Amino acid sequence: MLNIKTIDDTSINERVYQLNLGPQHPSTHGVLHLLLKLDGEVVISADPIVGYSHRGHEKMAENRIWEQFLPNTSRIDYLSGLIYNQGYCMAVEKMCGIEVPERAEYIRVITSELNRISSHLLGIMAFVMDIGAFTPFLYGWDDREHVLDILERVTGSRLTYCYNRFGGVRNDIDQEFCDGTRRFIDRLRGRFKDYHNLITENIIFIKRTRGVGIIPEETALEFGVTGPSLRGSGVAYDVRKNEPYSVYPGFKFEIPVRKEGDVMARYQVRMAEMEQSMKIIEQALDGLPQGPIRARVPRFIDPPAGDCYFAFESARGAVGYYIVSDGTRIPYRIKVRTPSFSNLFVLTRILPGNFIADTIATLGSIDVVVPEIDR
Amino acid sequence: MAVKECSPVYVPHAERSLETKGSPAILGFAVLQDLLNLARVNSLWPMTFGIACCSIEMMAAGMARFDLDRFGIIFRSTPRQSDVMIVAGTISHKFVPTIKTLWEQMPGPKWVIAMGNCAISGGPFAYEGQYAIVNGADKILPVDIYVPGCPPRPEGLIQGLLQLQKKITKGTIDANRRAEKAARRAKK
Amino acid sequence: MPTEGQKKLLEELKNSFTRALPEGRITSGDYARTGCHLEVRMSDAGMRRIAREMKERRFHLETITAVDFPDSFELVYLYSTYYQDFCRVIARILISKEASPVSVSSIYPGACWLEREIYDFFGIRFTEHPDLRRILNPDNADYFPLLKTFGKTKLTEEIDDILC
Amino acid sequence: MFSRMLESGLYDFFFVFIFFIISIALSLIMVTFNALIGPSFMGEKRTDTYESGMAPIKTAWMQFGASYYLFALIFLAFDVDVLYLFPVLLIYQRGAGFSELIELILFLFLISLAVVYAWRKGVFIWR
Repeated sequence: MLNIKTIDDTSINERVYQLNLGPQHPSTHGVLHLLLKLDGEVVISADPIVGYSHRGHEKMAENRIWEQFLPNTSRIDYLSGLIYNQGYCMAVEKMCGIEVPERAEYIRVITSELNRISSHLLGIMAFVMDIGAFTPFLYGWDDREHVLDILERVTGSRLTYCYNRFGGVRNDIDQEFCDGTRRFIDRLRGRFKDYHNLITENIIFIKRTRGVGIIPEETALEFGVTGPSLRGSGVAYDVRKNEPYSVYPGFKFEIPVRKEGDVMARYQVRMAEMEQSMKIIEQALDGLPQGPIRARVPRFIDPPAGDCYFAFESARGAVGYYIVSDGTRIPYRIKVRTPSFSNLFVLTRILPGNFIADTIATLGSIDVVVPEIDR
Repeated sequence: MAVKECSPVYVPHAERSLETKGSPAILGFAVLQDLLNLARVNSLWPMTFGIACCSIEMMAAGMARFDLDRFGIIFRSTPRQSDVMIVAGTISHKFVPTIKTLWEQMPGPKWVIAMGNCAISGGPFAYEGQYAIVNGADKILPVDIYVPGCPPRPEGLIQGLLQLQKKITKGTIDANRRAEKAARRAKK
Repeated sequence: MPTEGQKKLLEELKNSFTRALPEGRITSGDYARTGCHLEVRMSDAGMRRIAREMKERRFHLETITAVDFPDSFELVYLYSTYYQDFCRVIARILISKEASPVSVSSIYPGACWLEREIYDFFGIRFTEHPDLRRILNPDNADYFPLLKTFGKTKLTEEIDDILC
Repeated sequence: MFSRMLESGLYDFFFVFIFFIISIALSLIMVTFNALIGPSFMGEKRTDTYESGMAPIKTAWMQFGASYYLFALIFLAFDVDVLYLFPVLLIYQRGAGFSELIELILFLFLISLAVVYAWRKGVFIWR
């Protein structure tokens, strides 16, 4: 019994079909709704509809004291939770002028870089699974479980960390953590050969990603795209290098940049970035100083009135905390500038004219985490 | 602008939770249903429906180390082929109609697992003036199993799924096993 | 410790702004505490001129945000550069509660979503905006959540149970 | 009735008839058994087309590109190709010599000429 609704003739001769690449879709990595206008296979226009996992982080910040907003930070972008923790703590320390001991800075950098590797592992492998290769997803997760074990020993949680405190970190890292990290890094370097054989030299992957979803440098500038999506288009902008914070100036690492700006370029930038993160971790482990891991900080801090903007680099791009404080224990306004918000909006400019299959590939290469857009 | 008192608990329409207008099987005598439950239990196909942080732990449970495949649990992406809806993450107001559509589009015997504190009671985002989320999946769905944690560890999710299996077979598997053990002990 | 490239760029910016915005107050913010090299405080009209100026100098619009003060809104525009001598400019505009500022999405298309979010949270309507509708809250929502008068914030009642 | 059918050469078709009956019976049993023993949940959105959780905006009964039709044709060419391989199995029973293989390859080559022709005409390039 086919229930043919009344077919009004206007819909017959119009060739444009509207498809909901909707909230519940295997390739949207969360609840992202892409409203596509299609002419057969070709996308005419794409309108991302967001807000399906909007939880009101910024409203919560306005009725909590400064310390209580810490768990929220790692739930904004749960794949780089430690990086967001570090960013929030450094923003408030900058306002209050709290001095963080050297060892705490090193521990923060080590844990953030480990978190960046685990985030890239998931981002790349989920993107490759969207294109159709399921085995790398299993390999990637296997490596990621190792990182989660190492971080769990110190921070206590696997995904939504709350490890940093104002003035330092919560627990100290011991020799076992350092050896575990070194063993993991040697193992991951060996695994990179498998990934390159499995993905980079795979003819199907190359055909699906070469020359697809190109973000020209000019469009990236207009839309405020940051992170690996921008570095794939030829602009060497990495907050750790351009606007150094914490102890990053002390390490030698390069920013991987590619010129083509297509989906393959973004993938290669992320893979090269993992190697840079490993280099940073090794240098940080070698130069790990002894000393306290937390400065003497009063139990409730109240930063002086005024505002401050602190930018740092998460796995997806440049994140920024714009904090307005009125001198009391409760923040007046915390605005989180998240990279995926601008990275996703670029899709409306680069998707029209591609096929649907390329839309899935481009969306995966932008590596979007939806609660980071919806906050 | 008057202070709008936003109700802490979001109650959609009249009925509190979506009553599933389900009719029991026509030929539904007990032994046949138990037999069928055994078959259903060993191939629970959940729908990939990750909303937020818990979706990553759900994926971790599906991957190599915690491997859901050994329980016959394969993630299906369409509601048409899935039996279990694992609500993994925070339910926002904007998402409620979609969840109800997906729930109604799932066929046959179906169950709900509320994974994570957000799906149980709003979790870390439930407070007095919260305007954006529904405090718990049981406000809109008939939830069978609650898996606490923020996010729960993959082992927690696996225990939730095993608990669901026990609930489906109404403990007949365990009951039989206990009965046999008691019989053997009595014989000794 | 600004590099000489930054100092040169800052000088250039400062005098180009003073030429372009006679009525705006341009002060150089101390980067160590507020994270911005140059602070521009001006009236509503100068906003697009600043945006056009920034576009020529290849700055990118990092974010637009609004802060709800008891008597007025403050729109904050943050521009920064991608290139070697890093520099961040913060432009602040004080507007009244009922004002509707002009949208900069004609110069920076990326601002379209940022302004939609500000409308969604504060109810500030931007004129000349391609499609101003809610972005994060449900479309039929009739509240603007981030206003200080909405829901439970410090201004509505003294939150002492949190401070224990 | 059975003996008369034997002489009149319908014997072979007897098996086809049985095969036909079994297939119909099987599908009928499966459908009815399923309807009998399974519980049914009829929500009001149950019969809507599934479009990742949202209500479909327009009906899919509309004009669509001719390229879809051409792709279907090419699939048909290969499908017939595979269909003819079934009787080939019978030949292999007699003598799996080298000549049968040559015949098979020749046959496949002739069939695939259709696909090569379509390829040259540019059917696979989406317009």
